[in-house]
Amino acid sequence: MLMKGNEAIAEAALRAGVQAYFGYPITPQSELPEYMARELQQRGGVFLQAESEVAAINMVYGAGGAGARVMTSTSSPGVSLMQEGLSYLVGAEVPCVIVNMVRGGPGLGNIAPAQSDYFQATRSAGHGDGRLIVLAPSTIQEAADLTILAFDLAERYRNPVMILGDGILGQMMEPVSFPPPLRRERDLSWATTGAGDGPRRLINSIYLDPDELEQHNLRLLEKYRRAQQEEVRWEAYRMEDAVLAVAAYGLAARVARSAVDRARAKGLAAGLLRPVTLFAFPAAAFREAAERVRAFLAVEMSAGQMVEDVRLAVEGRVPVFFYGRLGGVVPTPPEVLQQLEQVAAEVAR
Amino acid sequence: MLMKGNEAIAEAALRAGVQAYFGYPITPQSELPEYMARELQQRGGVFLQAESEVAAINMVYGAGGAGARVMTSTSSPGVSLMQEGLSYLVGAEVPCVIVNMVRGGPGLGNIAPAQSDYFQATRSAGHGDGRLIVLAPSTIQEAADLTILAFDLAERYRNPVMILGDGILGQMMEPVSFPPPLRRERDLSWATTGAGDGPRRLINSIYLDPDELEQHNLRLLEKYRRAQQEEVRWEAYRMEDAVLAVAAYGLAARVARSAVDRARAKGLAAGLLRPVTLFAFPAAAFREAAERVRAFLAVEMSAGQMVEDVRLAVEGRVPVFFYGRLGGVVPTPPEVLQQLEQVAAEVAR
Amino acid sequence: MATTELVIAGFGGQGILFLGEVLAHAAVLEGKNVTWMPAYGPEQRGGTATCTVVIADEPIGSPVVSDPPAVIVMNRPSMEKFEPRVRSRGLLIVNSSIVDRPVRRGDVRVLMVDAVREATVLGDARAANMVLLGAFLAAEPVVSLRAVEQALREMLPPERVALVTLNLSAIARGGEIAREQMLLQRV
Amino acid sequence: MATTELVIAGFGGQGILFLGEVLAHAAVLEGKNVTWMPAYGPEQRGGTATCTVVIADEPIGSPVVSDPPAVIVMNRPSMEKFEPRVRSRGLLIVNSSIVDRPVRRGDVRVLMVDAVREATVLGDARAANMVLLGAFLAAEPVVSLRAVEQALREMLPPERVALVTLNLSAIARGGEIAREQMLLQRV
Amino acid sequence: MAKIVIDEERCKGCQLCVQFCPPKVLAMSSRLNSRGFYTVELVDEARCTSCAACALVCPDVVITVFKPERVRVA
Amino acid sequence: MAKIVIDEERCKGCQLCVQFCPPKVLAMSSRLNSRGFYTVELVDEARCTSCAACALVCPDVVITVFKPERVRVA
Amino acid sequence: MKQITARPKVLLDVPMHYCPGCTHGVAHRLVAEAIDELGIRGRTIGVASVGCSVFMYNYLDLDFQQAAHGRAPAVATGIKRVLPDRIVFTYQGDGDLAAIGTAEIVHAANRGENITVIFINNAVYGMTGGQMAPTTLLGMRTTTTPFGRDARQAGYPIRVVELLNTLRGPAYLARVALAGPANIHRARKAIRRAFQTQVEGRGFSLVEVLSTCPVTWGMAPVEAVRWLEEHMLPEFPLGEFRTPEAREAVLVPLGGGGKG
Amino acid sequence: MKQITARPKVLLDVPMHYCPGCTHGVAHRLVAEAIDELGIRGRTIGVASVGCSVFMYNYLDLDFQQAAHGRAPAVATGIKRVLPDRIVFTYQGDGDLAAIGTAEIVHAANRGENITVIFINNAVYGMTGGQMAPTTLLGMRTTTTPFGRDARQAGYPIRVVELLNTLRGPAYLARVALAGPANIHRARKAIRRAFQTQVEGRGFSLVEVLSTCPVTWGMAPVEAVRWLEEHMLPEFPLGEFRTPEAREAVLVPLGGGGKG
Ligand SMILES: Cc1ncc(C[n+]2csc(CCOP(=O)(O)OP(=O)(O)O)c2C)c(N)n1
Ligand SMILES: Cc1ncc(C[n+]2csc(CCOP(=O)(O)OP(=O)(O)O)c2C)c(N)n1
Ligand code: SF4
Ligand code: SF4
Ligand code: SF4
Ligand code: SF4
Ligand code: SF4
Ligand code: SF4
Ligand SMILES: [Mg+2]
Ligand SMILES: [Mg+2]
Repeated sequence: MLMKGNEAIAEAALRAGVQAYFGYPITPQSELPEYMARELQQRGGVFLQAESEVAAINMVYGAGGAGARVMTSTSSPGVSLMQEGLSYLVGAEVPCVIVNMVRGGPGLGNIAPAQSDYFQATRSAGHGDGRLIVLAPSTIQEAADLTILAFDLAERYRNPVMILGDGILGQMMEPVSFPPPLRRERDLSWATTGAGDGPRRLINSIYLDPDELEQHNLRLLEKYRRAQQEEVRWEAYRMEDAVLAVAAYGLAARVARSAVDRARAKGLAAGLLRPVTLFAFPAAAFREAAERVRAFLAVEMSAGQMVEDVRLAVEGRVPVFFYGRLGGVVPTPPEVLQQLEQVAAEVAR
Repeated sequence: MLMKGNEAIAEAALRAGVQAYFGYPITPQSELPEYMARELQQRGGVFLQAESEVAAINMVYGAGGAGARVMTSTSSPGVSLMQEGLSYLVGAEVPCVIVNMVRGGPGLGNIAPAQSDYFQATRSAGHGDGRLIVLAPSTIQEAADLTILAFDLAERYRNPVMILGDGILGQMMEPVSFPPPLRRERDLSWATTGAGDGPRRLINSIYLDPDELEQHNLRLLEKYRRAQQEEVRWEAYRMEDAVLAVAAYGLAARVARSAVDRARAKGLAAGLLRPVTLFAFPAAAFREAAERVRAFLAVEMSAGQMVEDVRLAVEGRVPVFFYGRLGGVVPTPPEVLQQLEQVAAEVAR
Repeated sequence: MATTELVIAGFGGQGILFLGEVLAHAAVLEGKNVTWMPAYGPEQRGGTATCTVVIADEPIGSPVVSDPPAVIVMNRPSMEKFEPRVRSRGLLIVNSSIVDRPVRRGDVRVLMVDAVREATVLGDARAANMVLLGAFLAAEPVVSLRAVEQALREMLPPERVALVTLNLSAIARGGEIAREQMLLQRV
Repeated sequence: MATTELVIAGFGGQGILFLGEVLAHAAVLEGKNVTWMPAYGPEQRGGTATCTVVIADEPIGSPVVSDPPAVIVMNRPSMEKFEPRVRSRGLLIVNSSIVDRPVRRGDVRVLMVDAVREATVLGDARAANMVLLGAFLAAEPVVSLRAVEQALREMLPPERVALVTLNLSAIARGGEIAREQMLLQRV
Repeated sequence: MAKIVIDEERCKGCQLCVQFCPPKVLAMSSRLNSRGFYTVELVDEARCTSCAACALVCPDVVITVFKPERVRVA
Repeated sequence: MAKIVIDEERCKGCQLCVQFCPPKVLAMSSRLNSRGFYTVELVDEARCTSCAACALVCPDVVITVFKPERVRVA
Repeated sequence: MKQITARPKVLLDVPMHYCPGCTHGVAHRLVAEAIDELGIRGRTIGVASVGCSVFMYNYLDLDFQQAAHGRAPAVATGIKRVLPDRIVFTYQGDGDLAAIGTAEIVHAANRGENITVIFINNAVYGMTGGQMAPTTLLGMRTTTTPFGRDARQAGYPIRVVELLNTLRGPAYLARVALAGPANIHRARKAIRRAFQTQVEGRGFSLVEVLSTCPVTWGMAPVEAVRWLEEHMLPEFPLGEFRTPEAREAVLVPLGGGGKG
Repeated sequence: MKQITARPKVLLDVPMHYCPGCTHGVAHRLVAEAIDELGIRGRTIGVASVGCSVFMYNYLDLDFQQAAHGRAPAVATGIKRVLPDRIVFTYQGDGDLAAIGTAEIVHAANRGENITVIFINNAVYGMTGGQMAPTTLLGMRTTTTPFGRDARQAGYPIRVVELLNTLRGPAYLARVALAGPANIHRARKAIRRAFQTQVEGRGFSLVEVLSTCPVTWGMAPVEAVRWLEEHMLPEFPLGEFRTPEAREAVLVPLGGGGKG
C-alpha cells in the first residue's frame, strides 16, 4: 500500500491496539490525527483533539495511567510544550508513545524536515534525570514497524517512547505493509483503573524526601541500563570492509546510503552505521567499529547533535568529522560524497 | 549583607538596571519574585505575576523584544514549560535573563536542590539548534556577580542567558555585596520600540525558506562560536600540581572543594576544576588539564550530565569517573573524598 | 533506467500532488520502489506546491532530489525556480497555458504543452495535470498505461469513476502532443 | 575551632529559621564567613523545619552538613532524626519542654533545656528559641553576645525593639542553664 | 460514655470547634500533644446538645459525636 | 478615466466584488494573470454608481474607485 | 449513646498535613462523604493537583493520579475517556485551576466532560507561601502584592463559576463556602450533587468551595473564617448557578446545523 | 473624477499570500485604516500570531513581533507594560486565541491590559489545513471532525466575547462579520473604536471578526460568505457587548476592601 508516513504510523498504531489518541494539529504531522479522527473512532477507540499540546500530553498521562494504550503526535514546537508533561510521564512511569515529526527551528522556524530535536529527545525528558526511549525510522515501512515496537517497549519499561522522524517522513509516501491487528497480554496491575480490587494505586511523581526520590531515580536509571543492554538497534550498511563510516539516522541516513554507494562506485570503501534506537544509543557498535575504520563522518540535519553520542562512544580512538545542514535543508548525496572524499584526504594525510 | 540567594540575584538584577520582571511562583525561588514585587515596582520598574510560566516567558519575549532589560525566574518544572518560549527567544534573538533554581525531578519531584537540568539548560533551548548561555554560580556573591554579567552577555549576544542554580542556592544566606547601580550604553536599533523612526523592525523566528533558515541558524552558530572563544569562565582550585581533578559546578563544587582539602590533608594531590559557564563549556581548560592529571572525577547532583561535557573535552586522554547523588540528595565531603580515594586506587593499578 | 526522478511544480490547486500520486501508485502496482514527496508554501491555495517522485528497482536513498533529471513546471515561478536546476540533458515539460515565456536553456529536452487548453477541450480544465502526465510518460515510459489506469481506478472513489475516463483521455492527449514534439525535435 | 556547624530542627513556627539567622547575622558582624540554609516539608505550619548554620574563618565549602557537631532539637521527630547523626563528642541541645524522652546516646554532650517554660516565665513562650540559642552560645561561644545583640537590633524592625530586650534576657537565661548543666557534667 | 470523643493526637488546636459550638462548651486545654499543639476539651458536657457542629467544622476529624438514646415514654 | 481601476496582477478572481456590486456591473474576464488567476473586469461602466462596495469587500485591495466630480449648477 | 458522626469510610485514618484550621481538611471530608453516600468507592479515581492538597491521595482510599500544575482537568479527561464508567474527579486550588490551568478547565467544561471538579478557592497560593492568586481580592496583601492587589496592576479577582457559566458544556455549577456549620452543610449537599450529576452521566460538574488559608492570610483560623464571610462572600456570591435540569431544558441539539 | 477609495498608508503595497476570497485581507485593511485614521502609525506595535496571518508583518508598515502560538496576548502584555505609551495590538485566529491561547487571552482581558485584540473567527484552523477549531459549528465537517462536530465528543463552539464579558477587565468587546459591504462597514467602525479605546487608555479591547476560510470550508468565496451569514451569525450574535462608557459607569473601585 502506498501511504504517507503519518498515516502509516497511525495505521500501525491501530494494528498495535492503540486505544486512545490525544493531540493538537501541527504541520508536518496533521495527517496523523486526521487519520485517527476517521479510523480510531470508527474502530471503537478514543480520538480527542486537545486544546493544546500541553493538554494533549496530560490527557495522555491520564489515559496511560489508567492503563490504556495511548499516543500523541506533534512536531518540534509542540514537543517543547510537552516537556513538563514528559517529565511527569517518566517520573510516574506511564507508558505511552509520542511521535515527533521534526521541523526546522528554532522558534516557529519552518515546516521543512530537520533533525535538530535530537538533544531534546535523547538527553532529557523535560527537567530531571528522566529519559525517553527514542526510535528513529528512516523509511515508512520502518516507521510502521517501529510504531508497533514503541508500544511494546513503552509497556515493557513503563516509560514514554518517542518516534523521532524528520518532518518529511510523515509527509512522503512509500509502499508499506502491516501485520494483522495484534493482541498483547498486558500487565495493568500498576494502573489506576479504579476497579477497587486490591490496594489503591497511585500514578505519581512526587517524592518529597530526597532519599526516596533518589531511590526512585535509581530505579529509573536501572531501567535505562536494561534498555541499553537489551533494546539497542542499529543498521550497518557496507560496513564489513569500510575504512570510512558515515554515522546518520533517519532521512540523513538515506542520503548517506546513496552517498556510500557513490563512494564505493568511485573506489572509496565507505560504510554507513545507522542508529535506529537513539536512546539507548548503539554506543557499543560505534566503539567496535572505531577499531576498524579510520574515521567517522556524522551527517545530520542539525548543527551537530548525534555526533556527540558518536564522539562519546568513540572516545578519541579515531577522528569524528561532522557535516550538517540546517533549517530544513536536506543534504544531497553528492554533497555527502564530497565530504567523504575530504575526510578520506584528511585521514590519508 | 546577609542575604538569601534569590534575593541577592534580585538585588543584583536591580543594580544591573532590570526594567521588567515576569514570573510565576514556584519553590525554591519564590523569594525572587517576592523581592521584585516589593522593590522593582518601587524603583519604577514593571513587576507582573503571570498566569503561568508559559505566559511569563512570552511576556519576557514581548518586553525583551521591545528593548527592555527583562528577566524571569522559576524552577525545573517551570523551565520545562518555558521550552517553547526559550526556542522563540533564541530564534528571534531576544536578550533576557532566566533564573532556574533547580529542584529534584523528574515530574513534581521535590523541592530539594538538584543539578539534573544541566542537559536541558546546556543542550537545547527547546526545539531546534538554539542554545542558551548558561552561568552556574556556586556562592551567593557569585550569583549576584553573574547576574550582572548575565544581562550584559544577553545583550552582547542577543541571546537568552540562564542562571542555573541548585535550589539551595536560592534559599541559603551568605554575606554578599553589590556594586552601585550600573548604567549601560545599550544598542536598541534592532528592538521593536514602535518609535516609527527608520525602517520597521521585526522580532521573529519564522523563515519559511529552508535556505534562509539555514543562514539564520549559521548566524546563531557563529554567535555561539564567539561565546566559546570569549566568554568561557572557570575556576581552578589547587590544580597546579593536582594528580586527580574533580569536575563539579555549583553546590557540588563547594562540596568537592571541601573534599579536595581533606584529600590534600591526607596527602592526595587532588584539585578542582569548576566550570562557571556551562555553555560555553570550558572544554579547553579540561583538555589542557587532561595533559597533566591522571584522572577526572565528575561530581554532580544528577545521574551524570556535565560529565558528558567533560568526556567530550577529554576525549579519552585520561579516564573520567563519575559520582552522582540524585533526587535532591547533596553529597558530603567525606563521600566525595572516599570516591577520590577509590579513583586514586583505580588509577594506580 | 534504474532510477527515475521527477519533480512537478506549480500553484497549489493545480493537481500537482495528484499527478505525482498517480505516477507513484502505478509504479507500486508494477512492483517498483517508490517515494512521493510533497512540499508547499504557507498558502492553502494559490501558493507554490512541489512534488518529487522517485521510482527505482533498488531501495531508494534520498527522496529529495536537488538536480532532477525531469521536471514538469506548471506556473511561471516554478519555471524560474526549476529551469536552472534540471539536470543537463534532462527533460523539462512546461505547462505553456500559464507559463508565458520560452525555455532559455539549450541543454535540456523541452516539451511545451498547452495543457489547460487541451484539458478544456476534453471537458474539464482541471485535467491539465493529466495531460502533462501523459506527456511525461511518452518521454519517459517508466510505468505502463495499464498500471496508470489501474492506479486511477484505485485512487478515485467509486462515485467519481467518470473521472477515470476523462483522465485517461487527457493522458492519451498529452502523450500525442509529446510524441509529435519529440518527433520534430528528434529527442 | 575554625568551623562551627549547627543544625536546628523542629516544627515550623518554632522560630527555627530566626534562631539560625540571628546566629548567622552575628557571625557576619564579626567578619566571619557564614552560610545559613533552611529546609522544610510541604506544610506551612506544623511541619518540620531545619536550619543549618556554618560559621568559619575560611571560605565555606558545603553548606550542607551530614554529621553535625552541634544540634538543637525542638521537637520529638527532630530528636528521632538527628540524635543518631550528631558527631561523636558533639553537642546535642534538647528542648525538653516538648521532647519528652531522654537522650540515648552516651557519646555526645547533652543540654536539656526546658525552653518553653523558661520563655513563658520571661513573658513570651515564643522566645524559647532564644533560650536555646543562649544555651548553644554558652557551650560554643562562636560569636560574642555583643554581636548577637547588634544582630537582633538590625534584624528587628524599629517598632518591635521591645523584643530585643526580651530576646536578650532569654539568651542570657539559656546561657545560665547551660553553664549550670555543664558544670555538673564537667563538659 | 461521653457525648463527644476527642482524638487528642489529631487535634491541631485551631479552635474552630470552640468558635462554632453553639452552647460554647468546648475550650482549649493546657495539654500539648506530641505534635506540639494544645488540644481542645469539652468543659461542660451537660450543656452539650450533641448538635455535631464541632464535628462538622473540624478539619481533622478529631471529634466524634454521640447522642443519648431517647427513652421512649409510652 | 474610469470609475474603477483594477490592479489585475493583484486580483485573485474570488468574485466577491462581482457578488456584492449592487448594479452587477463587474464580471470575470477570461484573462489569466501571472499568478494563474482569472481577473475581474468592469463590464458596464455607465451603470457603475461608484458606490465602492467592490473595494470594501475585496480582500486584496485590487479596486480603486473614483467618483465623477459633481458639476455644480449655479 | 448513639454515634452520630463518623469518619467517612473512604477517608483514611491518618493525620493530614494541613495547617491548623485549614479548611482543606473539611473539603476532603465532604468529598469522602459524597463518595460513601453514593456508594462509588469501588469505581472512583481521584486526580490530585499541585497545591497544598497535592497529597490528597494519602488521605482517600481510592486510586489516584497526581497531575501537573493546572492540568488536572486534562488528566481527568484522559482517564474518563478511556474508562467512561468510572467516576473521575479533580481537586484543585485556585492557583492551579484559575491561573496556570485556565485553558484546561475552560475546555474540559466546554466539552462537557463527565467529570467532577472540586475547586478550592482560598484567594491565595497556599503551598508556595502566600502569593497572589487569580481570586485574590482587590486590596488584599500577599507576598507578591505587598501593597495590596491593585486591579490596574494585577487585574480583578476571577469568578470562575460565572466564567464557566457562559459555556454550554457544564451541567452543574455551584459555589459554596466552608464558613461555619450551616455553610458546610450546604457545601456537602453541593458536592454530593456534583458527583450525582456525573453518576447520572449528565456532564461536567464543578463546585467552587470558598476556603480559608489562615497561615498565609496571617490570621488565626477563627478570624480567617470571619474574614472569608466578610470579604469573600460579597465578591463570590454563593449558590447553584447551573443545574443539569436547567441545562437540559434549554440545550441546543447536539448535532444539527452547520456545514455537513 | 475624485478618488474615493485608497490603499491605507500603513498597508504596504505588496501582494498578500492569502487564498482567493479569504477575508484575512479585508481584516488587514480595516486594521490599517483604523491606524491611519487615528494617526498612530508612528507609535504602534503589532503582534502577529501563528495561523494563516502569521505573515501579517509583511503587510503593515509597523514594528511587529511574531508570537508563539496562542501567546500573543502575553507578548503584547510584555510590550505594553514596558512601553505604555505605544499602541499595541494582536491579531489572532480562533485556534490561536480560543484553543491553545485560552489562558493568555482570559488573563490579559482580566487584567484589563490596555491592548487591542483583533480576533479572526473563521471556525476552523486555516493554516494547518482545516482542522476543528474551538469555534467550529456543531455538525460542521473538518479534517478532525470527519463526521461533523458532535458536542458530546468535542464540545460546543466557544463564544469568546460572551466568555470574556464575564470579566471586569475588558473595556470594549464587540463581534462583527466580514460578510458583505454593510457588515464590513460596521466591522471597520468596531475596529476603529477598539483602537480608540486603547488610545484613550481605557483598557482592554477585543473585536471578534467572523471571517471565511473558503478553502478549508471547501466552498467558493461567495458561497462561503453566504454560509457565514446563514450558519455563523445565528451561533455568534453580532454587536457591541461592552463599551468603555458602560464599564466605567459600573466599575468596582480599584483598591478598597480586602485584607489590608
Ligand atoms: C509548573 C509549576 N509551576 C509552579 C509550581 C509551584 N506551585 C506549587 S503549588 C502552587 C500554587 C498553589 O496554589 P493553589 O492552587 O491556590 O493551591 P493551595 O495551595 O492554595 O491550596 C504553585 C504555583 C509547580 N509545582 N509547577
Ligand atoms: C505550539 C504550536 N502548535 C501548533 C502549531 C501549528 N499551527 C499553526 S497555525 C495553527 C492554527 C491556526 O488556526 P487559527 O488560529 O484559527 O488561524 P487561521 O489559520 O484559521 O487564520 C496551528 C495549530 C504551531 N505552530 N505551534
Ligand atoms: S456536639 Fe454541638 S454542643 Fe456538643 S460540643 Fe459539639 S458543637 Fe458543642
Ligand atoms: S476543630 Fe478540630 S482540630 Fe480544631 S481545635 Fe477543634 S478538634 Fe482540634
Ligand atoms: S463602485 Fe459600486 S457599482 Fe461600481 S463596480 Fe464597484 S460595487 Fe459596482
Ligand atoms: S474581490 Fe478583489 S480579488 Fe476578488 S475578484 Fe474582485 S477584484 Fe479580484
Ligand atoms: S498554607 Fe493555607 S491552604 Fe495550605 S495547608 Fe496551610 S492553611 Fe491550608
Ligand atoms: S486557509 Fe483559509 S484562512 Fe488561511 S488563507 Fe486560505 S482561506 Fe484564508
Ligand atoms: Mg489557593
Ligand atoms: Mg481560524
